[in-house]
Amino acid sequence: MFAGAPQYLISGLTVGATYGLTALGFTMIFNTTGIINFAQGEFVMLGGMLAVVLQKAGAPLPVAIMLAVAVTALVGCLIERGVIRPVGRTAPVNLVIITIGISILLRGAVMLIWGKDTFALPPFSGSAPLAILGAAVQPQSLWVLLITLLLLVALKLFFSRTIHGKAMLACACEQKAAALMGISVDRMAMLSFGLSGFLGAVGGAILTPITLTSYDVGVMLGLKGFAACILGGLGNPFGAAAGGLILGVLESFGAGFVSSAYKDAFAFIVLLALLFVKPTGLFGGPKSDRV
Amino acid sequence: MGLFRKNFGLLAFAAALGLAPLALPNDYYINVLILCCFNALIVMGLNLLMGYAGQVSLGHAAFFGLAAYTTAISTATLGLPIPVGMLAGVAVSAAVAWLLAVPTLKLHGNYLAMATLGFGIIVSIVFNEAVGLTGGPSGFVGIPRLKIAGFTFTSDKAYYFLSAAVLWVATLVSRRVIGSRTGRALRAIHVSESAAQAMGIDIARHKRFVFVLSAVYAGVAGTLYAHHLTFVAPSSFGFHFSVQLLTMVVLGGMASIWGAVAGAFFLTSLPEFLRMFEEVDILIYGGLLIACMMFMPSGLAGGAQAIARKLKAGVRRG
Amino acid sequence: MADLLEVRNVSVRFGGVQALSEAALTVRQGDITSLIGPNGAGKTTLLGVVSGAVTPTGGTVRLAGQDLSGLPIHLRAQAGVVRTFQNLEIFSNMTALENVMTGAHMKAGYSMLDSLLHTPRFTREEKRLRELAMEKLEFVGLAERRDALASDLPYGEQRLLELARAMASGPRLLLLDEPAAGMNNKETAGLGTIIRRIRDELHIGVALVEHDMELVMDISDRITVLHFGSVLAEGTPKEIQDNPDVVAAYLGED
Amino acid sequence: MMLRLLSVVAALVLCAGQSLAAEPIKIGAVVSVTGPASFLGEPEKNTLEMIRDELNAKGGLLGRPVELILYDDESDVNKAVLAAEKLIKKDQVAAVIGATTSGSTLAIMNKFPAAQVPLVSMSAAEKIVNPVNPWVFKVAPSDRHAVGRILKHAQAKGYKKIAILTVSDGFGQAGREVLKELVPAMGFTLTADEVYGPKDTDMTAQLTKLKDAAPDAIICWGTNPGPAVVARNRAQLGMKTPLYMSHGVASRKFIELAGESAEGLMLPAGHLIVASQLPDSQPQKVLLLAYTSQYKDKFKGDVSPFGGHGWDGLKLVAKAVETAGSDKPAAIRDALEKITAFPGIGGVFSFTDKDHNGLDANAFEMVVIQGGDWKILK
Repeated sequence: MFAGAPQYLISGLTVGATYGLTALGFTMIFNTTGIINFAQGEFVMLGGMLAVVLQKAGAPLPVAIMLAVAVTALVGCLIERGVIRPVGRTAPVNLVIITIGISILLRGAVMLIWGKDTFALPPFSGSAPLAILGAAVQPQSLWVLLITLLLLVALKLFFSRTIHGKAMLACACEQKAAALMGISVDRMAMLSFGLSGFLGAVGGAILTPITLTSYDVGVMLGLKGFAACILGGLGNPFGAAAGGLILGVLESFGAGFVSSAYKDAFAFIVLLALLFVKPTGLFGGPKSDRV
Repeated sequence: MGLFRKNFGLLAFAAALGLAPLALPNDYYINVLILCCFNALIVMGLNLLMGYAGQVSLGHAAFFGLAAYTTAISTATLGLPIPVGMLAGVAVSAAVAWLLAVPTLKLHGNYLAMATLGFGIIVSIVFNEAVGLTGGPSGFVGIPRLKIAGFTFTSDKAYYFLSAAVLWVATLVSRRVIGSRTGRALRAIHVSESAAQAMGIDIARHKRFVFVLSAVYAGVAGTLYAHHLTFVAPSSFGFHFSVQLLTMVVLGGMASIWGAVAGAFFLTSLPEFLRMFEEVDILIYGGLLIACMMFMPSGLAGGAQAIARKLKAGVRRG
Repeated sequence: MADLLEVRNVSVRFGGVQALSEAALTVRQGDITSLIGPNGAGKTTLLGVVSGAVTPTGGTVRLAGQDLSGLPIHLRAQAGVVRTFQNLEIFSNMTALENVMTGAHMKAGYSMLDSLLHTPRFTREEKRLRELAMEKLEFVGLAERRDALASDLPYGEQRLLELARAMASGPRLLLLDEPAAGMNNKETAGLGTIIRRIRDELHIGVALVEHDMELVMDISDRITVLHFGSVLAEGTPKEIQDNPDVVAAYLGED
Repeated sequence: MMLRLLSVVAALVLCAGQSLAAEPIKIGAVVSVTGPASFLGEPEKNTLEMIRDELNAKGGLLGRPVELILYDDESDVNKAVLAAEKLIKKDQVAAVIGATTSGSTLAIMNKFPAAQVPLVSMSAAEKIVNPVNPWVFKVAPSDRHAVGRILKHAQAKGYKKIAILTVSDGFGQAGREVLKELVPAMGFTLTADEVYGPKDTDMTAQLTKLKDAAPDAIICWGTNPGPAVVARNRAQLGMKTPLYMSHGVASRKFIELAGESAEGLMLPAGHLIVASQLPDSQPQKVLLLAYTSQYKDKFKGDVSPFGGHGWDGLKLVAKAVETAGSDKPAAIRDALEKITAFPGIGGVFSFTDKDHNGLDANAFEMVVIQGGDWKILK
C-alpha cells in the first residue's frame, strides 16, 4: 500500500514546485504593493508559451528560455507602468478586478496569436528516468527543484544584500515611511511586477518540458499558486514556496491514497481545515491583511 | 408624495422590468433577460455580503449550484413536487451557508477569499465526481419545467415575468434589510469590526445572517435556473462563475443595490453585443473591465451618481 | 457612592512581555477617572481588558458588582461598557446621523420581520432612534453636520462623532481612549466641557486615557497612574501632582 | 409559438418562391470556438466554414447559396442554450449542427423537438441518440464501438485484467461508463479505475496505483493534452504494460506532445489518420485524403477527427437538403433519417429511424504508433 509513497512524494514535489514558483510571484507583488495579482498564472503561461514559440522559430533552447523570461519580466513592468500605476490608490477589490481583466487580455492575446493547441518543450538533459529511493524521476524534475531552490537563495540574497531588495522590503513594511526615506515606491512597485514576471516565466519555462503548456494553463496555476500563498501565510516568500510544495504533495498523496477523483478536493479540505485552526496560514504573522 | 419619492426607484424598476420585453427586437432576447435576472439575484445577495458587510466570497457559484442540483435531484430523481424541490434547494444552500459561516467568517481579507474559493472548488468537484447523483461532467438531464399550482411556465415570457417578479421582491427585501438596524450593523462591520462590537453588535451573528441571506438569494436563483434550463452541468457552477459574480458586484458598484442589478445586467448581456467582434471579443471584454475600474472606481452605480451630480451642478450653474 | 467599575489584580502577558501586572482601576458612578502614565505603561491594554478586547491572564473586572470576565465585547457593551478608540474607528461609509444611529443599535426594539414588513413598530422605533441620535449629535455640537458623510468631517469633529456614537448606546461606563489626540487647544477645551457635561448631566462614569495633562488635571475626579504595567499611584489630581513617585516617573521618562 | 414559427417558415418559403436564387439556405452551428473545449471547436469551425465555401463555390444547394450562422458557446452550457435559442428563434435556420461538447448538446437538444428543427450533434455521448429523439442526430462515433474495438484486440492478445484511467470531463465520463459496462461484460476483470483532471499535469500517482494492481493492459480515455502526459509518465515509470488510448487523441498533435513515449501505444481511430494506408477500394479514402490536404492548405495545421465531425455534419445536412429538395426543417429531418451508405470522415453513415448515429464498429480501425506515425494493426 505504501510502496508508492516515494513516487507520490517526488511527483508531488515537482508539481508543488510549480505552485511554489507561482506563489513566490504573488508574494513579490503583494509584499510591495498589497495587490493580489490574479494575472500571476498568466506570467507562468507566457514564460512557457514564449519559450515554445521561440524554440520553434529556431532559437536554441537556453536562448529561447532566457528571451521568454526577459520578455515576460518586461510585460510585468509594463503592466505596472501602464495600468496599475495610473489607477493609483483604489479599493483592493478594484485592483483584483483589474488584474482579472489583465489576465483575460493576456490569455486572449496569446490564444489569438498562437492558437489553442497544447505545446511541448524538450527536456534540458534527456528523458531517461533516474531511480531515487525506488521512485522513477525525470531529470527535468531535478532541474525544476534545483532551479526553484537557487531562486529562493537568490531572492534571500537580493532582499538581504542589495539596496533594491532592502528598499522593496521597506515598501512592504510601510509605504509612507519608505517614501520619506527617499525610496521611490512607484519604482519598487514596477520592480516587483518585473520580478514576479521573471519568477513566473522561469517557472513556466522549466516546467513546460514536464507539464506541457497552452494558452489557458495560467488559470489553474494562478489558483493553485494563490492557495499555496495562503497555505504558507501571505507575504512570506518561504511560506509561499513551502506552501506550494505542501499543496503539490497533498494532491499527489490524495490521488495515491485517497481517491484520484477527489484529490484536489482533498487538498482544499486540508487547506480549509488549516485556515480554521490557523487563520493566517502556516507561517503567516498574527496580523491579518486588509481586504 | 414623500412615500412616492422614497419608493420611486422601486416603482421605476418594476416598470422597467415589466416593459423590457416590449423593447426587444426578438423573442430570443427574452432568454438573455431571464439569465440577467438570475445573475442579478445572486449578485444582489453577494453585494449584501461583500459590498455592505465587507465579507468577500469567491464561492457563491457553489450555493447557486447546490440549490440547482438539489431541486434537480428532488424532482427528477426522487419525483417530489416541484415547489418542494425548490424549497429543498434553497434550504440546502442556506443550511450549508449556515454551517460554513461559523469557521469561515472568522477569517479576514485574502484568507477569507481563499476559504470561500476552496469551498467553491470542493463543491464543484463533488458535482463533477458524484456521477450517480449529479450525472457527472456531462450534466443532469430531465429536470421538469417549472409548474406551480397547475400552471406550467412553458413560454419563456411567462418565465421571464416570474423571474423578474422574484428579482423585484428580492430588491425590496434588500432595501429593507439595508434600511434597518441590521443594515447599519452590516455596514459598520465592513468598516470596523472592533467599533461595531463596541456598539454591542454581535458581529458573528450578523456575518452569519448576511452569509445565509446571500446564499438564499443564490439558492432561489439556482432553483429557478434549474427549472428553466431543465438541465444542469457542473461547469456552470465553478470557480469561473464565482469570479464572474465578483466582477459583476464590483463593476456594478459595491454597497449599491442598483449597482448589483446594473452590474449583472451589463456583464450578462455584454457578450451579446460583443459577438460582432468574433474572437477578439475576449480582448474587448478584458479591456472593458480594466477601463471601467480605471475610470469608474465606484462601479456603474458610482459612475451614474457622479454624472447625475455633474448634471445637477450644471443645471444650477446654468 | 458605589463603585461602578472595579478592576482588581489584572495581569496581561503578550508573548514574553508582561503588559499588566496586578493592575487595578476603580470608577465611581458619575465620576471621571483618568488613567495616565508614560507610553507603554499599559493604559490602552487596561481599557482593553475592561472592554473585553484583551483577555487577561488573571484578575477580575466587575461592573456594578456584575462579573464581566469571559463576556465577549458586544455583551459587555450591552451591559453598559462602551469605548471609543485611540485611532478613530468611525464608520466612514455612513453619514454622521447613521453613525450615531448605529451606536443606538441595542436600543432598537424591532425584529427583522418588522423591518421587512415596515410595521408601525419599525417606523416608530426608527423615528425614536433618529431622535435619540439627533439629541446626541446636538450634545456634542454636530447637529447641523448630520447628513455629512462621516469621512468628510474634519478630524476634530470625527472625534466628537465617535463620542456621540458611544453615548447613543446608553452606556453606564464610558471608556475614552485619548479623545483629545490630534485636537488643537480650542477643540480640546470644548471636549473637556462635553466630557464634564456627560458626567454632570447624564451621571455616566468615565474612564479617560489621555496625554494632555492640562485636560486631565482639569476634569478628572480621580487619577490612576500606571507605570510598567502596575499602579504607581491613585488619588485626586491634587494628590497625584504632589506625589514624588509620579513626578520621578514622569521626569525619568522624559 | 408553434403557429408563429410555422407561419414564419411559410412566409420564408413564399419569399423564397418569389426571389428564387437570392434567398440563402440558413444552417446554424453551435461550436465551442473558445474556452476549455476550443481545441475541439476550432477545427470544427474551420471545417464548417471551409465546407460552406466549397458548397457555395459549386453553386450552393438547390441553386441557393448556403449561409452558415455559427455561434461560439465559449464551452459554456448557458451560452450554448442561448445560441440554440437564437438560431431557432431569431435566425430561424433550417437545421443546426452542434454542439461541440456532450454537455452543451444535452443542454440544448430538448429545444429541437419543440421547435421542429433537426439538430446534428458533433459530440459523442450516447445519451444524445439513445433513446432516439426524432429531431436529434449525431455524427461523432459512439464510445461503445471504440471500446468494443479495443477489447476485441485485447481478447485476441489474451489479456485478462484491465485497468482504466479516464479524464473527469464529459468525454472521459462517457468513456468510463461504457468501459465499466463492457470490460466485465466481455469477460475481463476490471482491476483498477482511476481518474485525472482535465488540467492535471502529472499522472504518476494514478499510474503508480495502476501498476500496483498489475493489469495486463491499461485503457486511458481522454483528449489532449492529458493522455500525452499519461504516455510520458508511463515511460518515466518504466511501465511496460500495454496502453490503449481512446479515439480522442487520434491526431498528429498527440504524437508531437507525447514524443518518444507514444511509441507502441494502440488506439481505435477513425480512418482519417491512416487514410494513405487504406486500400483504394475503401469508400472513404478519396475524400479523407482530399480533406487532409484541403485543410492543411487552408489552415496550415493538421486535421483532427473533430474537424471531421464538422465535415460530416454539414455534408449530411447538405445531402439531406438536396434529396428533400427543400430547406424545410421537417423535410431535412426526414431526408436525414433516410441517408444510407454515405461516406464521410468519421465513417460510412447509414441512418434509420432507430439509429441516429449511423455508424458501427467499422468506423474504427485499430492503429499503433510506430516510428512517430500511425500504423493499422492487422
